[in-house]
Amino acid sequence: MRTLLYTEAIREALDLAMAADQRVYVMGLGVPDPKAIFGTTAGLQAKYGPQRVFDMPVAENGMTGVAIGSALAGMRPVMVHQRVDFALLALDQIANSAAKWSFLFAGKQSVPLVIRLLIGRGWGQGPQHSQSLQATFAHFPGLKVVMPTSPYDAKGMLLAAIADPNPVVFLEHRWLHSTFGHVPPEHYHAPLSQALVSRPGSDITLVASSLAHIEALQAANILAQHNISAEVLDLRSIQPLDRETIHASLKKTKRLLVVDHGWKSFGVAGEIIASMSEIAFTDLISAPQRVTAPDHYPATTPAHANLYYPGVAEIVNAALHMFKRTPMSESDMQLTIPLHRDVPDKNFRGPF
Amino acid sequence: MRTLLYTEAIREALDLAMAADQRVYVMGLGVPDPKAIFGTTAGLQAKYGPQRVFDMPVAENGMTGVAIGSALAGMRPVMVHQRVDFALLALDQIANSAAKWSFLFAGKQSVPLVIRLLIGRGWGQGPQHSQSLQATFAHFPGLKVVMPTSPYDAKGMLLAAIADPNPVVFLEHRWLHSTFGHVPPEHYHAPLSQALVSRPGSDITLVASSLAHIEALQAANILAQHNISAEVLDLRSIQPLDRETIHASLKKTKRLLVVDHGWKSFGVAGEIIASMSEIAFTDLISAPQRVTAPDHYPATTPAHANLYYPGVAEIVNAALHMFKRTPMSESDMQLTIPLHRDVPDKNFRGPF
Amino acid sequence: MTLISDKLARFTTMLRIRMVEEMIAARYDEQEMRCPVHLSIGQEAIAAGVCAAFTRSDYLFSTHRSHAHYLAKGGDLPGLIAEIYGRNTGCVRGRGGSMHLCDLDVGILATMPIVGSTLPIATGAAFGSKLLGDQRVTVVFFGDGTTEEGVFSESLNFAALQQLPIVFICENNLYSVYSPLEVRQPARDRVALAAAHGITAALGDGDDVEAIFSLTENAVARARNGGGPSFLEFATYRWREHCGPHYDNDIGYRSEAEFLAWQQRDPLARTERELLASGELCAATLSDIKASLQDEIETAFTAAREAPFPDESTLFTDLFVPTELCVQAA
Amino acid sequence: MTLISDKLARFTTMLRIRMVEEMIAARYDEQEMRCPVHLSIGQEAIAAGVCAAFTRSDYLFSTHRSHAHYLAKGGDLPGLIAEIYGRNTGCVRGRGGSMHLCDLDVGILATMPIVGSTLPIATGAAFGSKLLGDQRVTVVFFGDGTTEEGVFSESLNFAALQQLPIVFICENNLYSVYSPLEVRQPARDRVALAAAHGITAALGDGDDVEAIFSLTENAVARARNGGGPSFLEFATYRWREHCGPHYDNDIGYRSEAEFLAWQQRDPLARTERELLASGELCAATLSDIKASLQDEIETAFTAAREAPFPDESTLFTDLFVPTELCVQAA
Ligand SMILES: Cc1ncc(C[n+]2csc(CCOP(=O)(O)OP(=O)(O)O)c2C)c(N)n1
Ligand SMILES: Cc1ncc(C[n+]2csc(CCOP(=O)(O)OP(=O)(O)O)c2C)c(N)n1
Ligand SMILES: [Mg+2]
Ligand SMILES: [Mg+2]
Repeated sequence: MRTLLYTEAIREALDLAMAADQRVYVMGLGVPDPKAIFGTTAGLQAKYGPQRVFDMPVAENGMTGVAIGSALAGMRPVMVHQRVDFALLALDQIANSAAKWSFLFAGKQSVPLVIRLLIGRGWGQGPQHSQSLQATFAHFPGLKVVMPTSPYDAKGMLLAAIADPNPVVFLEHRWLHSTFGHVPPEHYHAPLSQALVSRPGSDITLVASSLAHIEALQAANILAQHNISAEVLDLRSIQPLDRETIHASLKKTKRLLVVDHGWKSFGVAGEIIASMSEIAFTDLISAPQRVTAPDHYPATTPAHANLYYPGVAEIVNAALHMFKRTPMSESDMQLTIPLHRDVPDKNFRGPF
Repeated sequence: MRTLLYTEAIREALDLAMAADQRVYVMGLGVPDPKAIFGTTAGLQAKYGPQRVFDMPVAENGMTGVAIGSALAGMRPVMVHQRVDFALLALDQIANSAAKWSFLFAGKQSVPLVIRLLIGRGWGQGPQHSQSLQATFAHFPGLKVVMPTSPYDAKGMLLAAIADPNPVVFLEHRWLHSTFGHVPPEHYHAPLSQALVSRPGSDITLVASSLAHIEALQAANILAQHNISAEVLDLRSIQPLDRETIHASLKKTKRLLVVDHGWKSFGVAGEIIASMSEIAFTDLISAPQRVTAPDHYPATTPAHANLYYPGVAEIVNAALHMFKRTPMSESDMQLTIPLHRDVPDKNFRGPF
Repeated sequence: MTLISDKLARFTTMLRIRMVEEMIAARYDEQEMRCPVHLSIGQEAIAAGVCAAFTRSDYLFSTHRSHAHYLAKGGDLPGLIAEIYGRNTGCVRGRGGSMHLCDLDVGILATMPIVGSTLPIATGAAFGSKLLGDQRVTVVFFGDGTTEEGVFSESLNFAALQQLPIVFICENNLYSVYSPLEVRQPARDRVALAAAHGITAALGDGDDVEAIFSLTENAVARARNGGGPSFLEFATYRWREHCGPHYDNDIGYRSEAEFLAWQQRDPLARTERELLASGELCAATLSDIKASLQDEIETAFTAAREAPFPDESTLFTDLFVPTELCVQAA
Repeated sequence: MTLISDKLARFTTMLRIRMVEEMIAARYDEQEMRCPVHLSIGQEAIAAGVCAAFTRSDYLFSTHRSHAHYLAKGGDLPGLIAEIYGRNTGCVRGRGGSMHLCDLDVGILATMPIVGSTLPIATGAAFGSKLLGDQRVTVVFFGDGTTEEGVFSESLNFAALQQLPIVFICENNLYSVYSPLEVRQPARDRVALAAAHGITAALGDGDDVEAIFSLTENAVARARNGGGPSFLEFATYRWREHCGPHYDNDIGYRSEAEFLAWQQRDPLARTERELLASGELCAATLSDIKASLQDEIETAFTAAREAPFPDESTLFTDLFVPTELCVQAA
């Protein structure tokens, strides 16, 4: 079984997309530089030339407009920002232009644009370099918003996003970049709209995406030791939200716990709980719960990382609480749960 | 009892705030022009001079930064945009700078800034001039987000917002501008953090804000004819969200229906349902529901207005459904419910 | 001979725009065109002169004030009027109204009311043309106020950096809504500003359709030959209110005297005088032209008013284009 | 006499910045400063020359690369080092790390890493000063890349429109991260760009601290006397990697030769040579200065390393300032 790093999977997707379709180009600050967006664009400029793989001015809103215009003219731009935070500068073009284009122009035109946005965390990233803004994008109709967890999905969903005629916001968590997993060499698509049951179970449904999904899987392992069988769903797509798959799981487990690294209020976890409360109220036998970042910002000091970010322990305890069990003791936690700090564990080579 | 139009209430608040505090200034496109932001800034430049009441370049992000900087230097800016949609251009300064300032600088500095944003609707406003973006702002920690419904609250909350040392996003629905109600002449504050029980009831709780709150009150009247006693909550503040008041109401009514004119998914209604499902699950006897704009855009054609916007009929029917009653017939609706079109009813002089 | 008829063609374009917009103004108070309209009456020479320098397949972008550009570039008249009436036969099926026009057959990709938003998009379309080598030149129209938005600079910078085939047309009508230039910009020269970005830039008389045409023709030729972008600013004046059909000199943001001075310079009357004086046009031909335009316009309005509104079932479509399908201009 | 000691003071400021940043570089790999650091080694003359022209109560804003500006304006050294170490004694109590500094006692309102974000905020602080008549002048530092952001133009436009007391300082170190100027901007002249906005603008040698000082002094005097804003660009070079403590000429985005040529022009060595040559400084005094700086710096590092981390209970505070309280600079 061929395994690749997450970054290599992204790179391979870009490479295959560019080879297959002349219209695809990749642009962003640092795209052709020696660091190559953490390796995800390495070698592409050498292979496809500076007309198709290039740097840009520091002008997020304008360059998003440029990408949109070039898409209208026949290109397939892939834009990348080293931090999702910078995309707030471009929200006018993303939300007022790209998201509304197809509807406004009656489907006569559309904007096939992929925007890769990297989520930062730890090592003093601070409030302006570590936001998880999936809910902000997902709220605007007309955008597809995806957050692949596995290298397999990263490649397949990026290829699907590039092939899609609509604007797709593609969120990559930096801490996933160093994880690895099975990635077939060929050109394939993973769906942009379907959650994945990544671990079947019968007692409680854990819904999560991206880095939080990996934590949910770890939590499921620990819950198993407590004789709780957790079904874990990898959301993969935030917008559209795969309410069917979540509902199907709840019919079996009757308990819902959502994990998301965005802020609690007005976030993704809330939407999932709301949807399920609306349509699956009678299936639920206890109050649905969420484990999220607090409605606050993380300081840069490493002293804050452990306190700010929710992690495996919080997921496990939230689940135990739903079963009216006592929370894990501090010492139990020390034994079973890798302490997440302000950088990913050095030994953590994921995905599990 | 002295009554004022909503616009007059806003104007009076600005006037009183400027008279009371030399640091307060008002800026925005059109602020001193003959239309005076629908009358809300009328006469202020003549009274306070062009140094304190002025127009600005068409540069939303930069001018928001200017407002922030002047606040740091000791001023109390009130900024206004004729449409909330334009504020997306300024989201970097609003969300990355203003919202994070106090936390980042350890409370040594804060940004006392009020941003008035007007929500448009109807008469061909279309997708780029009629967005209800309360959830977008409310998701960012560090912003207060309010949506007063009554002229009384419009005045009191605007005065409180100007006195507040933190950034406040103040959302005004254009259709409320022509409503009127009791407004005392003096300087008073209405709280920026509390929902109001605007109509007591015992069978179901309707939570809404701004224009949707007026529709909820109308719906409650009709529900009363069906022997359903609806308690109506005027949310007033979106962030902070007054979960206590909502929960207290649910303890009594055991049913929750939320009305919001924002898009359904990842919106305000979802957050309220999620919070209550978490903390009031055992109080609820039926699935909480929401009535919102669809996850779609309104076309400019008037043919779309009636179909796109949820209104009194949808609220009534959603409530009836929660009681397993049959929905109102088309003809019943014609009789009891003012057909909302793409402009507010000419006779509609509100607030009820 | 060609020259004569070209000049007449440009005059006719101006006249047609004027007559269409006057008809919109005349009927607007009937409240059947239920969307904001921003008229270009007084500014027609720029649309007519500029668009005459472009071909059908070149791209056009504009703003909230775009009927003139749409018509001058060859946009379908019935599609425009039906769109303003919110009908299913409108150029975007009632989705966009007056402020969101498109006619792909003649290269009109989009008009949009968020000030500045079409500047980088137009720049991107020109970038696409460069990458594709499709020989198209893009034109983007905008007002003086638009040059205050950050994306104006961002667009000029990228256009200059990439030497893109684009012509930026600034219609300086002295106001942004009711706000005069001097409360929004220092006494700066936007032409110098564009030039400082490394862009060929010039200022022109917005009432002289022939001068506008020849300045633009040069810019288009340069762009088409790989010579990069141009910025052209034209001095002009909007006769009617910012938004809506009426005159508004009485409300206090500008003086009747200022208005009258500009109205004296009426670009349409000026060209008509010149054509009549030179004999390129005679009174009889003129009235024939007017009659046939009147006919065309009335037909378009009648058709629009008789056309159906979009069906309920179509109004919640097109949020996404189906994944198999992707409509792109190229 | 005053002149001599001023020149020496500016030299000492440069030297102090260099020594502080070299200490940060030396200790960074210990992994106890757990936040990104952007060093100004090689660029010190600009911070020292510019800040010498301002008073303590004037306002300063900067970017991700701001240690030099913070120190030159008189910011508290122990507060800086403790902040980088994430300690409770840091200038913002560990909230911001290297990229979010402030020291209200000396007018340092904020440094922020979102490129361009402090430009309009600084413009706004100057606007506040104008409204309040507090006689302050604001300085804002930024890099060449920052001039590509739309808010750059928006800020210049408003500063010129309002004739604000602000000095814009552009440190052109030829790169934005690893991207050279020529892939981001046409061969345009940012000084002409600022001038086209109606702003007094000049280009200076970023290695000559005295020339920097006098250019800035003029700009500050003009601003203080109501003469409006200035834009000054200084040519300079960052010696170390964009972010982090190391040299990186080997990774391929710039050449060792380019680096060496700039290092030859070392602004610190140059001033040292001049001072020694003119006799304003002798070797003994120099080594005394170095020793006392070394002492001060070591003390700051030791204190930072011994200081406590912020207490859990304080880390979730300050999202809002209590309504009764509002801390404003004035
Ligand atoms: C981003 C944004 N800000 C503000 C507005 C409101 N607005 C609509 S048209 C207009 C005037 C723009 O002036 P100008 O560019 O000179 O065009 P003109 O109307 O004079 O043709 C403004 C400010 C808007 N539509 N978008
Ligand atoms: C809005 C935004 N875009 C991109 C970045 C990433 N970034 C951090 S520093 C930097 C370089 C800016 O270059 P310049 O202004 O020349 O400053 P220098 O680092 O050379 O001092 C960039 C692009 C950012 N922080 N913010
Ligand atoms: Mg104008
Ligand atoms: Mg630089």
